[in-house]
Amino acid sequence: MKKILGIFGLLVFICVMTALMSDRFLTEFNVENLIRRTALFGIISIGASFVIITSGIDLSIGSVVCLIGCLLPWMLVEKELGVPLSLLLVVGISLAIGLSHGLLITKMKLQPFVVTLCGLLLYRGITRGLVQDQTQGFKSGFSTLRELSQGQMPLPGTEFGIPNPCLILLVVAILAIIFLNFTIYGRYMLALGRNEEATRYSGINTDRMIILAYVICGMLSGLGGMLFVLDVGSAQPVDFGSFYELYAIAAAVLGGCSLRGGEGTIIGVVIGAAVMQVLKNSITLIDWIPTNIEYAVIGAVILGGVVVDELVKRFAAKRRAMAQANQ
Amino acid sequence: MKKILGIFGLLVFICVMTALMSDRFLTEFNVENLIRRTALFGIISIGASFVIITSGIDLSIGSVVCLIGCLLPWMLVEKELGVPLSLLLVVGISLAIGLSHGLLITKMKLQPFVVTLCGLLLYRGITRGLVQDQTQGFKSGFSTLRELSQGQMPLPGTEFGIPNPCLILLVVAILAIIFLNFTIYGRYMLALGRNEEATRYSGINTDRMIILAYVICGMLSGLGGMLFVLDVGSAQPVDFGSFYELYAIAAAVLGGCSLRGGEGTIIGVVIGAAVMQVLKNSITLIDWIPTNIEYAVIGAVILGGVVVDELVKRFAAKRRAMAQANQ
Amino acid sequence: TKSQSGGSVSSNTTAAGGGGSSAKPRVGYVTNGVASFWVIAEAGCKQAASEVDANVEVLMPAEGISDQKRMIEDLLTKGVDGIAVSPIDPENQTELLNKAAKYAKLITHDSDAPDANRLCYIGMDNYTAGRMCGKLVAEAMPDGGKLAIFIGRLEQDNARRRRQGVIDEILGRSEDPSRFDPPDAEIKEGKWHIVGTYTDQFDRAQGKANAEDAMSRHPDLNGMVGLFAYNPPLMLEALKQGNKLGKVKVIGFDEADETLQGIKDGSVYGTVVQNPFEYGRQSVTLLAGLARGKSLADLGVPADGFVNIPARQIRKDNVEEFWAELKKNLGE
Amino acid sequence: MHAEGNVDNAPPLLEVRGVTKRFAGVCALNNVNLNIRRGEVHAVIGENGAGKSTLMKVLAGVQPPDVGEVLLDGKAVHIDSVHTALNLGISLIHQELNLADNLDVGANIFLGREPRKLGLIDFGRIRRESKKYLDMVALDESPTTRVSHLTIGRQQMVEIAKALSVNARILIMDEPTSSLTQHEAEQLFQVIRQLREQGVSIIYISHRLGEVKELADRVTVLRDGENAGGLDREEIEHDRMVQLMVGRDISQFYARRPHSIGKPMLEVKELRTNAWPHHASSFTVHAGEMLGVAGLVGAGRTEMLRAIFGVDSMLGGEVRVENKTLTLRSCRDAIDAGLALVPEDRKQQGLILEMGIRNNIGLPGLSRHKHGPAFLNRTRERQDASRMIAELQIKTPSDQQLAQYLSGGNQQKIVLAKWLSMEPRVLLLDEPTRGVDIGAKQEIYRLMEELAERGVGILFVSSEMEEVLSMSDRVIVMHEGRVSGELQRDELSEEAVMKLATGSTPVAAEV
Ligand SMILES: Nc1ncnc2c1ncn2[C@@H]1O[C@H](COP(=O)(O)OP(=O)(O)OP(=O)(O)O)[C@@H](O)[C@H]1O
Ligand SMILES: Nc1ncnc2c1ncn2[C@@H]1O[C@H](COP(=O)(O)OP(=O)(O)OP(=O)(O)O)[C@@H](O)[C@H]1O
Ligand SMILES: [Mg+2]
Ligand SMILES: [Mg+2]
Repeated sequence: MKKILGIFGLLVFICVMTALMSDRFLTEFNVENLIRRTALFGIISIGASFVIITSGIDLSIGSVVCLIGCLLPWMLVEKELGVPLSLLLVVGISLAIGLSHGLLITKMKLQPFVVTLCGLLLYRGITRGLVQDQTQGFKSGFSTLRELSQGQMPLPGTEFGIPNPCLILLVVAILAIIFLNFTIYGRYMLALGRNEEATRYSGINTDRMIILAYVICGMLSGLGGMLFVLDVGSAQPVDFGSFYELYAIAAAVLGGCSLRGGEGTIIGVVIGAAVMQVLKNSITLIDWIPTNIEYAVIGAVILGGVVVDELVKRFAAKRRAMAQANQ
Repeated sequence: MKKILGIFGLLVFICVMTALMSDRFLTEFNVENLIRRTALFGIISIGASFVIITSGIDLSIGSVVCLIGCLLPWMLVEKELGVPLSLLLVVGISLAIGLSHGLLITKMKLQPFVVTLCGLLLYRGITRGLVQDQTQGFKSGFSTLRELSQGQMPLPGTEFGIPNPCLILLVVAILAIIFLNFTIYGRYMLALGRNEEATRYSGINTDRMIILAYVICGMLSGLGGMLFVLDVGSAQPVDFGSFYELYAIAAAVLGGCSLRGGEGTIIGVVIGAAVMQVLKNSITLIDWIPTNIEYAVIGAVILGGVVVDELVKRFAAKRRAMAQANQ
Repeated sequence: TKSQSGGSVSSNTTAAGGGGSSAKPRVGYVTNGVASFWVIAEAGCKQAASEVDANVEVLMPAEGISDQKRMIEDLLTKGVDGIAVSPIDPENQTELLNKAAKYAKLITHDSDAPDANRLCYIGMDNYTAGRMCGKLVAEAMPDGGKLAIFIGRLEQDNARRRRQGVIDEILGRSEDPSRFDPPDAEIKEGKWHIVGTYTDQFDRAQGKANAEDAMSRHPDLNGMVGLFAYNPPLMLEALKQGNKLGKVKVIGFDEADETLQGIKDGSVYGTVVQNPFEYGRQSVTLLAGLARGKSLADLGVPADGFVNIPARQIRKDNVEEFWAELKKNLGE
Repeated sequence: MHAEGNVDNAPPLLEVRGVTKRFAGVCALNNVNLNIRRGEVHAVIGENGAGKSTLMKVLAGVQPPDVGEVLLDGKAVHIDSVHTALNLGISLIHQELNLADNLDVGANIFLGREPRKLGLIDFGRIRRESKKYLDMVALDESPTTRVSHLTIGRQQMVEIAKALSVNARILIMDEPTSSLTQHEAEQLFQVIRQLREQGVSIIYISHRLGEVKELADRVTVLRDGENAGGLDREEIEHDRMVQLMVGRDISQFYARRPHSIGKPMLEVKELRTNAWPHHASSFTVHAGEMLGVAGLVGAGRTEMLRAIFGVDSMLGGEVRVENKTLTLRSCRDAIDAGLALVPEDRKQQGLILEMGIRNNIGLPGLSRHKHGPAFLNRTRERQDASRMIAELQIKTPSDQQLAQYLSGGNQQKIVLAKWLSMEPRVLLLDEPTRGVDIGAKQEIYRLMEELAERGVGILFVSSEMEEVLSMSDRVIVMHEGRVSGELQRDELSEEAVMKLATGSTPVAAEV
């Protein structure tokens, strides 16, 4: 709870500051856009956080987004496979990717960083080869399917509607929260992230749990890739989803995941994703911030966030020690 | 030694295969180019390997290459600061970057991944803001300085010349080898990469060693950035050096560095960098490999390399056990 | 599905912007990436903004198509009166562009989206410009020969058309922008031998490596064509290194300083330049006028909605003059 | 020796037949047999590296044997995973702590066996049930406390509670008392006796032969991975156990030779540490003196040593070595002043396990013997290592052997060697014989004594009462971060120490 408080405070702070400096920030249109973007990035960030909780890392998220993002329109438009088969293939590919990462890491004992770095290169390369570097788009078709990303559920009694990706995020997040906190598997992941040996000695098949984490991450990356391309309408193999893994990991870290494993809350991660999207939005909306320093601002905020977090922790520890001593 | 053998074998294999499939591979011109590119990437890879040996990571290498690569021509051409002052500033900036990474990681106890991820965003953002997204180039000037990257030292008695970056790499590599294997500091780094706490208990200022590793990495990234821009002639802040950190880390891993720390040889890392450059070259030279699957090929080769390495290790362990049992 | 939010945006626009022709119009100018080319356009935008008393905001997406979408949405959020976009993937961005057109005056520049509800297109035809470049090639190499093409990416529509124009022109084919020769395939026709098209994904070190590798692979190369602004300088670097400067004909595109210097020195035969400064200037002028309630016809836009800003061929004879003008525009 | 037709004549509950297990480099178990009866406490003893832990890991499904079989109730069972072992009713408390310290106590106790309701974890039941097991080991912690907030000793008790919660038929304890104090250990013994009443079989591993004598019904001795014999209840005597373990006699207590005590070497004045910021300690160690530090787990002894050695910064106070006040910014300052610390956790703090013996021993001395500005003096390093290996009789095939492949006792000797090569003036030892077998223990005592004779001041922390009583010239007892009392050699007794350790309250049910 306390961990979330910090990042939530940061989000509120950024929102308030932006709202003060731009009267356009709180328009329905903008809020809706922000929610949609946060939802898209939130989904892949949740995937990343599962892997991070097991003290792994997944650098291939962006490339999976690229692969699925290009393949979906390719299958639908070029190959005319039809929606059900295409979706099935998307699920199958994401699953296969996650599974192979998990197997290489557990059974071959390769380091997650190395395996997923290869994945990063591999999937983008394969996509480029497969679609011959051509942009893949829906060509104004498949609008029902695209409603998944673009539509919204009207809130009865108001003019406002909840963007569909947000609903999807909500479902994903709730499932993830239940999984992580209320099922044995989530508990196993938390335990093995901190101390794999101890968890194994407790009779838990840790390999299976690690594989599961990578499968979840692969599936959510795939889902993300699908929603991204449905939202944008087309994807270029060479840069679609580029660097998204870093955004996802950064969101997870901002949201309280430790890269040392065993720690993290789903709500924090989603808020972390929101912080980054709101930041980008603020930079565009506030006139006096030049947009080309966008990266610098995001970097500075993440750094500031973790530094303050660390300082607060130290301060709290010191105060606790003092309090104990005075007992 | 054995570790190097594997990667060296891979390099030889790729070279032989390419030479068989393309009669242009072994031309002087091509070999010279390959040596120069390997040298440039080798320098930043050595930097990465120092950090990896202390069980850290530096994701900001590419952004430092961008920063220095853009600032050098900017200072020389736009600001007309003159060569000595500009070089001094380059050194100072690289040093400051490495130093601040090291300080944040040791004194603030932040995770290297997080700190350098922020660096990745920050330095590119700052560069973009500083040069206002303008391409920075030497405008056909500063040819003496550019000789550093483009010139070569003729080998007496032959037509062949050694490209200057190769000489620089040679110096850097020899210094690195001496540092790592023959000085107490190198030993400290290897020790703390394995077990920081025990090293600290042995009276070694591990913080200082970690900071030193990041400073070395920062300096070599800066040197790399300088040589890259001197070679290429101009740099665009938005994409110069993008993803180079991944190439550098991949080269280090291929060359036998373990991301768990405490392991690695400089020669291996340089060979690792060479493997990747030769691969890219081969893909261009061999007609029937489509160039757009380049990433896929590199990813597959790295993955194959680590998988084979692991299998060989297992096989060797098994054989050793068998041999002992038979005694 | 967007009708609800639509209502709110337009109402907000009028509320905040005042809408009337008296206030300073606010204009957004969205590029398709970050490049020096666009920095020149930005200068044009700024100049126009002061000429016609408007506020302009230039946004350059660094992360491709989804970034561009975000920027357009954010501009709409800000309630700008007009937007000029260089769509990255026009064919698939119709919806987004139509949405933008609903809430603001929308024009396209640099690359067109004819299917979307844009009011007009400012720019040139990349295919035609490609053909102009092809003409330069033919002039430079009257006997034909071995030719390599260098380009950043091929998935962009303008890049594809530009390259196709070059190929079609030198091979003397009819005008057909929809033709597409696969990038890896060699083309041998008559006296011409096009060995391939090398892409570098905007990685300059790779761009230079491509030029070097092409020379390794084809030591008897006679000509090199660089179709993105940064390609010709990289080709020159590679040639210098291989001691082939002047022996291989170089034809460029766009106006990198090194390219212009090369033309002066004779190492580059010529280049085709667009006029990004005018793209920016005209876009802003037009949008400001539209915001003040003028019609397209008032503003001198032809009926077909195509404001042609022709490309020019720069050779040794007119390079000095062009360069001076460029410097003046950039305020150097 | 085990007479085959013994008193109770019950068939063995568990039987191990001809188990062999090889690792790269060593044969940890060679054709080992073991049989355990229902409701007995069966001790397995042996020197460091004899293969005790390996045998237990085989039984618990952590490591499959290369050869051999395990029979339960006379039926051959195939224990291929921890899960199988747990299902068969075999539960193992590992030698090393094995807890996920990011989770709470309850979660750790039920890790892998969470009660579920509707597919979700039943938190209420975990809380209730774990309370029961915590009470059993008399640990007054809430099940919802994060494990990382507990001291090592308390974590060990959680580990024991976790093993109890399995309700196993066979409970294996691999050196459960090594990080417990006397008081906690007594508590554990009571639990063990209760379990035995209930018919649970317990396999008990310990280097503390006193405990074995007190608890065990039978003893099996391993030596170099092979059976070295067994003892029945009435045969269990210190000397016989030692005889079987090491093949020669070693007297029960190390006999100190009297020696003279010199000038003050280390003076600690009003030292305050983070653990107990408002409590200060003062004492002096003289040349040639062995000053023992006793106290309950968590009394702040480790913290004090760390502060003296400059690992942690102290909150206040003064440390003087040979009359010079030290400014302690890091361990280096302490080392330069002639201090050396053998830390509590040798694997984490004492050794770099993946490095060779030679490099481990050489590490602190590198900067002292360097060539030129910073070049390694490899000759010196090699000489130091071989001298130390010979002097301390470290058993190793070569000085390049990785530290991780050595037995616990030999590892501890390397840590000692590392510091002895620095020729310290004052030696700080934190639990120097934890997990070390009796032979190695004797050698460590011998080394300590030799050093004292050479005029080194020795300050040693130990939770093992016997050790404190037999080795110290003088004892200070710590309670809640301050020295609660000092005992001269002639005042030393278990009662006196315990009285001070528990804060001068009358010793209640202890001992
Ligand atoms: N995973 C392993 N890999 C290689 N060697 C091992 C491994 N585990 C144990 N060994 C070796 O097997 C032998 C037996 O070790 P084991 O831990 O069983 O001894 P032990 O009797 O428990 O000793 P201690 O009293 O020190 O705990 C030792 O030489 C040890 O170094
Ligand atoms: N790193 C730390 N930060 C804060 N408190 C700590 C830390 N390490 C230990 N403590 C606390 O300091 C107190 C003293 O612990 P310490 O380990 O020094 O005791 P000890 O007497 O040496 O016990 P042991 O016999 O287990 O070594 C305990 O209450 C413990 O919880
Ligand atoms: Mg053991
Ligand atoms: Mg202690």
